[in-house]
Amino acid sequence: MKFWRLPLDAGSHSIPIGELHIIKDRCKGCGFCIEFCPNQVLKEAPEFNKKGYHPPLVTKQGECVNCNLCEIICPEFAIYSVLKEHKELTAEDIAGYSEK
Amino acid sequence: MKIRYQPIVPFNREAVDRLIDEQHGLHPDDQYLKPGRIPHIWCPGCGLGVVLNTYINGLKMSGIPIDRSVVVSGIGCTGRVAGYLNMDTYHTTHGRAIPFATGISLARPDLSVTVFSGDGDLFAIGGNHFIHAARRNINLKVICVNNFNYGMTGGQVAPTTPVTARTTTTPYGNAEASFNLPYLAHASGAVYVARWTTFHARQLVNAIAETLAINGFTFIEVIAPCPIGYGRPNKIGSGLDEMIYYKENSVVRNGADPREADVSLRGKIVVGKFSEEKRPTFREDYEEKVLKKFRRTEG
Amino acid sequence: MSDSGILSGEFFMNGDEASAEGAISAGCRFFAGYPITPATEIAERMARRLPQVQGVCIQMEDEIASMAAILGASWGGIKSMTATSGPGFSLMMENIGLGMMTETPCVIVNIMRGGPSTGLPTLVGQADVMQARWGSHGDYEVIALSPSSPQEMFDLTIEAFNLSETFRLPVFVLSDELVGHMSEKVVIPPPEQIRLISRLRPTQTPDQYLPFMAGENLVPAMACAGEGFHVHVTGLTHDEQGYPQTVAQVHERTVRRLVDKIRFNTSRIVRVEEFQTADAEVVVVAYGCTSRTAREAVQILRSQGRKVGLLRLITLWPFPEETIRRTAQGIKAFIVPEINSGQIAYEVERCAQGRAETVLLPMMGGTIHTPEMIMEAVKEFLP
Amino acid sequence: MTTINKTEIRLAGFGGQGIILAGHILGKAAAIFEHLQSVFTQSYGPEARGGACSADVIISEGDIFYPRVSLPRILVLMSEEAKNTYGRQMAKGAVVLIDQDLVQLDAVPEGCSLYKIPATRLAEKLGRTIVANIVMLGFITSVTGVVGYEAMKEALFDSIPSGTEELNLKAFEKGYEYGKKQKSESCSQNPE
Repeated sequence: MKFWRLPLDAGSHSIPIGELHIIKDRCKGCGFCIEFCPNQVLKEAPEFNKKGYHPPLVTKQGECVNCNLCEIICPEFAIYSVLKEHKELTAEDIAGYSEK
Repeated sequence: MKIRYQPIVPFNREAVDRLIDEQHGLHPDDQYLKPGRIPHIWCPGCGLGVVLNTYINGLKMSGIPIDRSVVVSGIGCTGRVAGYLNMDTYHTTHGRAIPFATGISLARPDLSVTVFSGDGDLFAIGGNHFIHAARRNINLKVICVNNFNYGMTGGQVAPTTPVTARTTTTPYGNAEASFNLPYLAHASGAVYVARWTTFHARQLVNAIAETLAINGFTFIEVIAPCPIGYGRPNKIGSGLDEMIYYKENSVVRNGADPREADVSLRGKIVVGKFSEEKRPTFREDYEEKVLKKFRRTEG
Repeated sequence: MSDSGILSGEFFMNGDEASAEGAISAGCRFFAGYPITPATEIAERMARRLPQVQGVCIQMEDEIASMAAILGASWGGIKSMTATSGPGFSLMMENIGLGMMTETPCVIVNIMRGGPSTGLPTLVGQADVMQARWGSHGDYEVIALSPSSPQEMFDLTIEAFNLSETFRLPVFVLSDELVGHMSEKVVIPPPEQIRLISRLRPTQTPDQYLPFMAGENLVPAMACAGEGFHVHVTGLTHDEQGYPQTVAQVHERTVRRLVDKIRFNTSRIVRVEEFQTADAEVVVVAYGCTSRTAREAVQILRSQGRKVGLLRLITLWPFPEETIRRTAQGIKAFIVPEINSGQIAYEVERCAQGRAETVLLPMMGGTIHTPEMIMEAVKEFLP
Repeated sequence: MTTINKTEIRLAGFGGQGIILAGHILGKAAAIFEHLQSVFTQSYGPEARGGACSADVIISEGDIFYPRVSLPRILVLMSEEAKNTYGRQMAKGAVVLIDQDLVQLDAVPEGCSLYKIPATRLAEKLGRTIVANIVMLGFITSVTGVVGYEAMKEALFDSIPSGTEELNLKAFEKGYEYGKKQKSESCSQNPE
């Protein structure tokens, strides 16, 4: 589906932007957060943590929408997100989601 | 007889406090966890941490304060849940979490009592207690983490192990039929029956919050990966592979007849909220039909 | 009936009923049980009486559940009890161990019948004495009381609650079918004459409180569910915070305290009744229903001029070692009639340390000794 | 120093006749309303109804230790099976009381005495055979005098469900009068 213009009510919607916090040394490297992040914000860090696992790494800063799925699916309480700001909806965002 | 005791090493609180992870408090949910108890004992890829996490989030959503919450668990990997929560928690004997919790719930009807235990604990050794507590409609929130095997003892057959699945005590494949837990719970009289997998974390948080608001015997089955005891011998792979399997093979059917919710080794997993009904709890009926007869009116 | 629910007055009731009334008088407000002869009358009486005092009585699905439920209720802050007989007592053993390890005050009444297995459901036995002492696995010390009349069923059930609250453990009332089913006059005193003890409560703030840290009396203060202390209670070996620890040092400390809190307080707990032992040359050691027969025998023998006395054990566990040791000096023999193949007799022989001979009069159950059986045994030493 | 003035009583019949209740009332009358000591024990098989059962009561002025009845001085028999099971053992000079329609017994050992009452038939005439035990209690009271009339009546009222007082009292009085009459007849026959 493509939009030919920005929806008229775009001003009343916004995109939450989350800031991810990773407590690296708690991670046991299960990969749940990386796999199930709806925006694929995370990837495996190349380095080991203290326990010898690869914790997640934020690759696309600013693309976390603070859905906090990673937070509730993490078995180790090693990741959480906090709301940083609300971003106004732009034509690019609409286009971006439409492509998905 | 003369007794020569071994010397006693006294309890050293400072030494114990030193064991508290320096990272304790970094996560906003750490206030729900007992200081010094994380990291937990569960394997990488195990689903139990997810269930613990979703329970905390469900509790937050329900608005019930931790001072009014009690968790009782049995023995096994899931039994360890109680030890991590920063509230009144009771880690009882194998299979006996439900009757122990029944005592607490009847003694303190104002408290919210959740029973956390595994499929083996609740349905093999504790099966009788489960059906009777459901029949009586004791006000308990039962969360059964089903990983299809006995994890703590190294992956033996459980009453939930699907036919043909391999465990250390079914080396040629399981020849026994398994329990369909939602059907069993529903037939026994549970007033709320749902099943989710650990992949459905968000639905699970909602379901836990929903049951915490219900007065009665509620049942949530959480299908969870056990990469060591179940995933590996059955060639499903890692915990993550099991999670992906749930994602790809789960069918959400709210209101489905629990009779149709059987789980097989490689089949689809029906998930959803299967039933909810209202009926008086044991305590309510006891109050109304028995205690009221002897209650002195004020003044 | 007073506000406390205590039925003060004189009654003609059986031992089971008296035990239930003792529990109500002690402030017990939760009973969980499963029907079993000859203890059913306790459950029936509790089912009728507890609602009158706004307590809860529940018939569970088995004795395993009953035992678990009374532990739960005790942690809910309520005095709780169950009652059973041999087969049910066997099923309770696992959670009795949990009660010992988690230091949970509660009372278990065992109306002993003939065993092993289903044995003689309606007939008397005294063969669970060692099971009460050692029945659950692992190390712990127990308290077991042995009533010999309905009046004592009342009195000792209250005493059992007081001991369980004082020392924080499940306490046994180890009665038998004869005493349980026998009716006699039972005097229930007015409430102000009944001495009650309640568990020690924490005085610290939740931050400072350590749930299994005991003071000099070795008994920790107990914070119950919903009181804001966030206690973790586990059957695993745990440290003073209640956290599981797989460390030998912690195990040594924890189990030693479970044992020592009873061992070091034995003199406070033990109760025996001595009858004409001062100048006795032979002493009969008996408990429960058997002590009544022994008393009859001793009285007849005394009237014949034979120097015989009776040591009636009111406390079976901890065993009154000191009394036996002291009595053994200067007597010829202990005669131990019991309705089993020999349980307490071994303890008597152990404590006599060879100073006096020990003669066991075993009886496998189903009936009690006659006074003549005991008299014959005494006469071998005092012809 | 041995137990003094001890009276051993055995009531035997079949389960369902109210033998146990009768024994309980007798024990209660002595312990609570006569301020004596009494012990009540029972023996029964596993069946709730029908098997032979006995209720044993010991009444004494002093403490009672050994609780078993060995040779009853008062023996009450209310069924043929009970007679076969419990009817042979009695003390010298025992008093034997039977329900004459249910027990065939014409002779007792020398020195013992026998009293007969159609307790069940009398109860039936009152409308309920289940009060045969209470008829028998009245009979025991007047024949043996082991506890007084008033004490027995008080114990009776203390032990029965409310609403049944009238019937039970009638039954008790019936047995009591029947015994009184027989007692005076036997006294006139055997003046001792």
